[in-house]
Amino acid sequence: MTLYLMAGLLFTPLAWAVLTLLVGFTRGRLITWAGILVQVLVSLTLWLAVSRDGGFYYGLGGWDAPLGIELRVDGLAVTFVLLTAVVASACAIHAGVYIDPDKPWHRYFWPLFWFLWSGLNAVWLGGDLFNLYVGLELISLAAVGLVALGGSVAALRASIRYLLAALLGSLAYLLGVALMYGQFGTLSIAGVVFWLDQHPVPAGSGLALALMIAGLALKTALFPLHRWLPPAHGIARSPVSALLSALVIKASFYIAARLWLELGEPLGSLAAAQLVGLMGSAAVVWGSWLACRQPELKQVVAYSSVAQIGYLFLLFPLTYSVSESVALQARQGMTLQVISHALAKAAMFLAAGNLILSTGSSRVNALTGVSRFLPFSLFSFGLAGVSLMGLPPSGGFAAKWLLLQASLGSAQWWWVLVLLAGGLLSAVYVFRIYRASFLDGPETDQFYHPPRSLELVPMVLALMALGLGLVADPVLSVMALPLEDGSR
Amino acid sequence: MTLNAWMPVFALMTSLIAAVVIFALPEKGYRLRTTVNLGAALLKLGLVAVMVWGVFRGVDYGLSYTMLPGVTFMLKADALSMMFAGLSAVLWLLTTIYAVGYLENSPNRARFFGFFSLCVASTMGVALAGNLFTFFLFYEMLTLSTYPLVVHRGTEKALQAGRTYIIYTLTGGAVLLLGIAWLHGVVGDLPFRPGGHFGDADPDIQQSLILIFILLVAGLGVKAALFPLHGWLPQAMVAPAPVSALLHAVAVVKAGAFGIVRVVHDIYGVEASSALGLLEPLAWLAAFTILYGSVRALSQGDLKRRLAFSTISQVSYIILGISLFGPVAAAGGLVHLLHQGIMKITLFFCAGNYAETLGIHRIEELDGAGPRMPGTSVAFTIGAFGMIGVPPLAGFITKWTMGSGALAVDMGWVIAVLVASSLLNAAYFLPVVHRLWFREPADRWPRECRWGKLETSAWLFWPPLLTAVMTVMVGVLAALTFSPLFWAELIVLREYSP
Amino acid sequence: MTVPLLYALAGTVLCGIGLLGLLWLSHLLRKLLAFNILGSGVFLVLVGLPQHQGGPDPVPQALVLTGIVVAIAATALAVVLIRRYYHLSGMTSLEDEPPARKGGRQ
Amino acid sequence: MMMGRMRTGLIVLACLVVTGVLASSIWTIAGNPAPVDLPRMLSENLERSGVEHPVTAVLLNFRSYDTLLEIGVLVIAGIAGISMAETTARADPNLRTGDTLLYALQRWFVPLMLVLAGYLLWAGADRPGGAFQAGAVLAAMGVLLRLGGTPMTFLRPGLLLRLGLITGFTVFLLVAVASAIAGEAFLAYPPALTRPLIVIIETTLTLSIAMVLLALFVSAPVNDAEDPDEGSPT
Repeated sequence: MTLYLMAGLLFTPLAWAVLTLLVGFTRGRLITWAGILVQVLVSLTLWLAVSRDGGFYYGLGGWDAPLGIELRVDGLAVTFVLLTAVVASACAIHAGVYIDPDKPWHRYFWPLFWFLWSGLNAVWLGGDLFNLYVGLELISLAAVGLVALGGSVAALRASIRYLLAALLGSLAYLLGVALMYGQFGTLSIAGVVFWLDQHPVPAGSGLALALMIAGLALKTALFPLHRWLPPAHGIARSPVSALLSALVIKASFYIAARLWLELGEPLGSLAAAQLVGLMGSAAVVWGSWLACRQPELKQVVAYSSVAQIGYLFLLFPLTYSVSESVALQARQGMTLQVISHALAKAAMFLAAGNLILSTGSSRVNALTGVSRFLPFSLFSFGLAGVSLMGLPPSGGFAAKWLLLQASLGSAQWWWVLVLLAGGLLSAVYVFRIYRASFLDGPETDQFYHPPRSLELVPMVLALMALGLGLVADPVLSVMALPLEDGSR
Repeated sequence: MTLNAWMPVFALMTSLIAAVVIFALPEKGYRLRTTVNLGAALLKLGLVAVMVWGVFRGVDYGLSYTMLPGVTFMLKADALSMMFAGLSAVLWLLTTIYAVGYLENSPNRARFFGFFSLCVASTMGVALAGNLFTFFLFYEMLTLSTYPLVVHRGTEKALQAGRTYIIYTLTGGAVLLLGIAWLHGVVGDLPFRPGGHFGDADPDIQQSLILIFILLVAGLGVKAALFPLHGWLPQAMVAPAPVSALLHAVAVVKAGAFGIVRVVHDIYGVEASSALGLLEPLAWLAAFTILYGSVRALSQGDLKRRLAFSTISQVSYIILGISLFGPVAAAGGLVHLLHQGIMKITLFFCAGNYAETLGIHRIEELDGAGPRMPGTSVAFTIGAFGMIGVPPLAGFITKWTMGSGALAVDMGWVIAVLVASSLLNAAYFLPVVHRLWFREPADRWPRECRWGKLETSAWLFWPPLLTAVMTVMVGVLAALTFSPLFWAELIVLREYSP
Repeated sequence: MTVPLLYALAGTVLCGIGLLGLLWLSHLLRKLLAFNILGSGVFLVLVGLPQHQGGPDPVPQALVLTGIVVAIAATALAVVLIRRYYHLSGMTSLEDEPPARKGGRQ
Repeated sequence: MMMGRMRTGLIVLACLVVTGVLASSIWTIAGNPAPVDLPRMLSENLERSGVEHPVTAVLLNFRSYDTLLEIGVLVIAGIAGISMAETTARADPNLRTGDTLLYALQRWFVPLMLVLAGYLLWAGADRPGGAFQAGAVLAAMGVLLRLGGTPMTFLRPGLLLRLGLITGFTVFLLVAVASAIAGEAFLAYPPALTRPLIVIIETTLTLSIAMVLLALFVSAPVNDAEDPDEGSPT
């Protein structure tokens, strides 16, 4: 059973990449639908299996770590696998209608999309430092390919910048991996943790962690390394932007978080943790501020991603040398923030794509009067905005609540201010969009009405982001599941 | 799970589902929308009536589940929540009727009625919330769902008002969230309980409790329009009249005041709040707001703005009532929650009628409108007299009860505030009434519309008359079982002798 | 000091040079070359650092082979993008905004 | 000017610091022996892997998932590259060369490189070498041919090119899936077939790698067709 599930998760995306590469766009769409079905079923089954029996390690090719590559299938990983299945399916369904099938280069959307998905699954489950590097590169290159797909000058500029940043980040990470391997002689994260549990921390190993996290922070676009993100996320087709903002940046963050949670206590330092938190806070403030000043709709959404990423990095100070319960709250808050941001941001980008489609312009000002004619996509945008602002009952609120509790519980009140101010700042840019759409515009109905299927997808995602807060407890209980194999 | 446990959910859902259905209906589906809306309002009224009867008999309506680790989502119906829920159910029905007439032939009605229902659902949630966390959930939902109503007209001015509104309320919400989260961090998840939780508070956490109380009241005070957090309210007057009525009489300001009542009565407890020295400053603040609102109302030339400042003043009666340490005064404050709602909605309905029928917005244009629109003007006069506190109307009951309550706890200065406020009320309402009835009308009205044989559209005509009748009834019949005063005394009884 | 360690230290120097190039240069192809130098440095560290009594460690060698393929793929993709960018805009760096449309050769 | 100097200075300083810290860290790490002796474990398990050369064993057996994904990365680069390429056949006048020296070199080098590629592939089993090296040499041969003016129409974006791009990857993947269906853990080769399977994978990978690299060279992205950016007037 497990065998088939793992094969389904890791290999169907790759197989579907092959299949869709061989056919044109329209047939690729049909094949993709079938693939989505498989992926969703497999992800859901694995999630159910883990929530029933607990997590496990899985050695690929019959070789266990340290010789082979080991996958770590725990509650957190399967939750993200499921999240990916949901968000990626939504983006694919949207893209199937949104993207013009007549342009010859659009046939390459599907294989790149499937490669991206396979890379994401590899990263969520990865337990091997080097394998994670390969997974990251797979994701980065596929993402760059997707951004560049149109081939316009602006897209090329954005994708070249994105590619260079991603490559630098990967190399920094790889350098860290090299140092880790030199130090511990193994690439398995679990192996390193196991060794550190029983031995004193050897000198000089902090740099490895620092390099890895710095590289990953660059790939996650943490302030002040965020400059590559808004052009890339803003210029890509909307479904691609949704994938990038919702999932791709989360992959690198996920590895950073995992490394920090496993190795931060022995190898990190208080100053480093606070520094990362500070950068996250700066991202919240600066990203929101810039989002308020963008004339283009999708740039607003892209800068909002920069801001929202900032919250995630509060995980670092909130889990370093604090009590067990505070660390748990911080972890749960981070997880909810990842999920709710993924859902909300995907919904927002897809809805923004619909809005652009119907107004024929990418500018915020062009939204004047839209609320009269396109309430549905605007509604989705608005509901997603509720989650970004961290207002109840959304998942964003639940995340904010948990992070607030963690900050208060560990007496780090300065993060409280960041969390509250961040919520208000995000309200400024979200309400800026609402305001533009409520403005009474010209009386003419010059708006194109997108097909219903395009409008439905962001709505479903936004509702999920909104409802996440209400079911946060059951979701979190799966994530907290320990690995059944305690021997490692 | 019994039916009783689900009753609060049903009461919530009636308007929530109505909202969803209305959003889904096409803009042109006029008849169906009205039917759905009125049907849902009637259904809700029925459910609430059943629950009022149940709560009186001591039935436990409640539902809770764990939403986040250590945090429960809790809906519960007690006497206080039924007071607020009853008020919103009754006034939702009337306001819906009124709004159907008011918005006839105007664009974006689907959007309007959808958010309107959503707003009522949030109010219901605020009323039925069983702990601060759940309260906050609906409190913020209320903020969001009223924004589209405030900016409904889409003019630059409306958007400006919407912006002010959202800046005030969201900032208030953030402060409130900080207070709630901090309280949760200090003592954990607390359900609302008559008598509160801090009767024997640990001296170590007293300092925190005081700070948290300040945060909570500051957060709630924004919606309750406590001085100096009231700035959004007069600006929000650009909204259509039914919205103003709803904002001022039922939903927003009352949610703030209701929250303060909850914090003082059911979280801290009157005794503990008083012991921590928190009530007296609150009373002073409320008293100041009462006078300040009245004084500012005097100088407003726009009818709706005058009513807005009057609201600022009147809502603080509720807070003043509960912050006087004594059962009689508390009953006076609580009963004003209802009384002020009924009276103020009457006045706003009338203001809307003048604006829609005769195009009148400013007070000096009202000259001689009484004979032209006798029904509306009678209703307005009753509402105004009620506000002033003329016996035996609703306002008189409030002021009398509060006054005797203040004397009972030896706080004579409150009487002075009440008298001064009444004089000021008279000073800004009587000239309006005088203009209505005793001035010669100008040659022509600013913009007159004819609506068939009544003085105005029937949809607009009956709601203010009904609420005016209610203003009289709750005053005259205050001694009966199930009158608002009776109900307020029931709440206070449960609070002071848990 | 062993020979592999010397490789690793040489690798750090290459890393420094590559990083300098990547940050300082603005011509895109030069940036790309700098990236490759940086990559070579990292690979040298990866191969040279692990110290074992029993001779060279084959695992990092295999890793480096994989890493090289990945780096080549990335480089190739970057070259394609840069070439097309130059073709459409006539520019070789990202620093200034592109002119309205199409300069380039031809 | 001043700002530029300062910026340069800062960058140089930062790079120096990074190098220094890195070097000192490496110096420290090299002092402690690694706690896990992976090479020993490797040589103990080498027999079961089916190849004699440890590097190839790691690449194609112990860490074959890495290799699979790595080929995936290469395919992605190929896809992204040809997505930029023109689709209509066009004679490329720039590449018609009359250089006699180039022709002469071609005559000598092409067969030589073919042999070299074959050798590298075969050598992978017991000494340094393998699919990637062979593929790279093969691609270099293609580049030489291309420079000499050989049109190589099969490299125009079309089904043939796409098939070629992914053949190696597909074979690898099929073996993995087949081993999963056969009931082993996937990417686990059945012991009897390990050697032939690895040879097949290696061979097809060589061809595909050469194809990807060559396609990236040939598909000069010089067409002018492009998508309008979202929301810009079409």
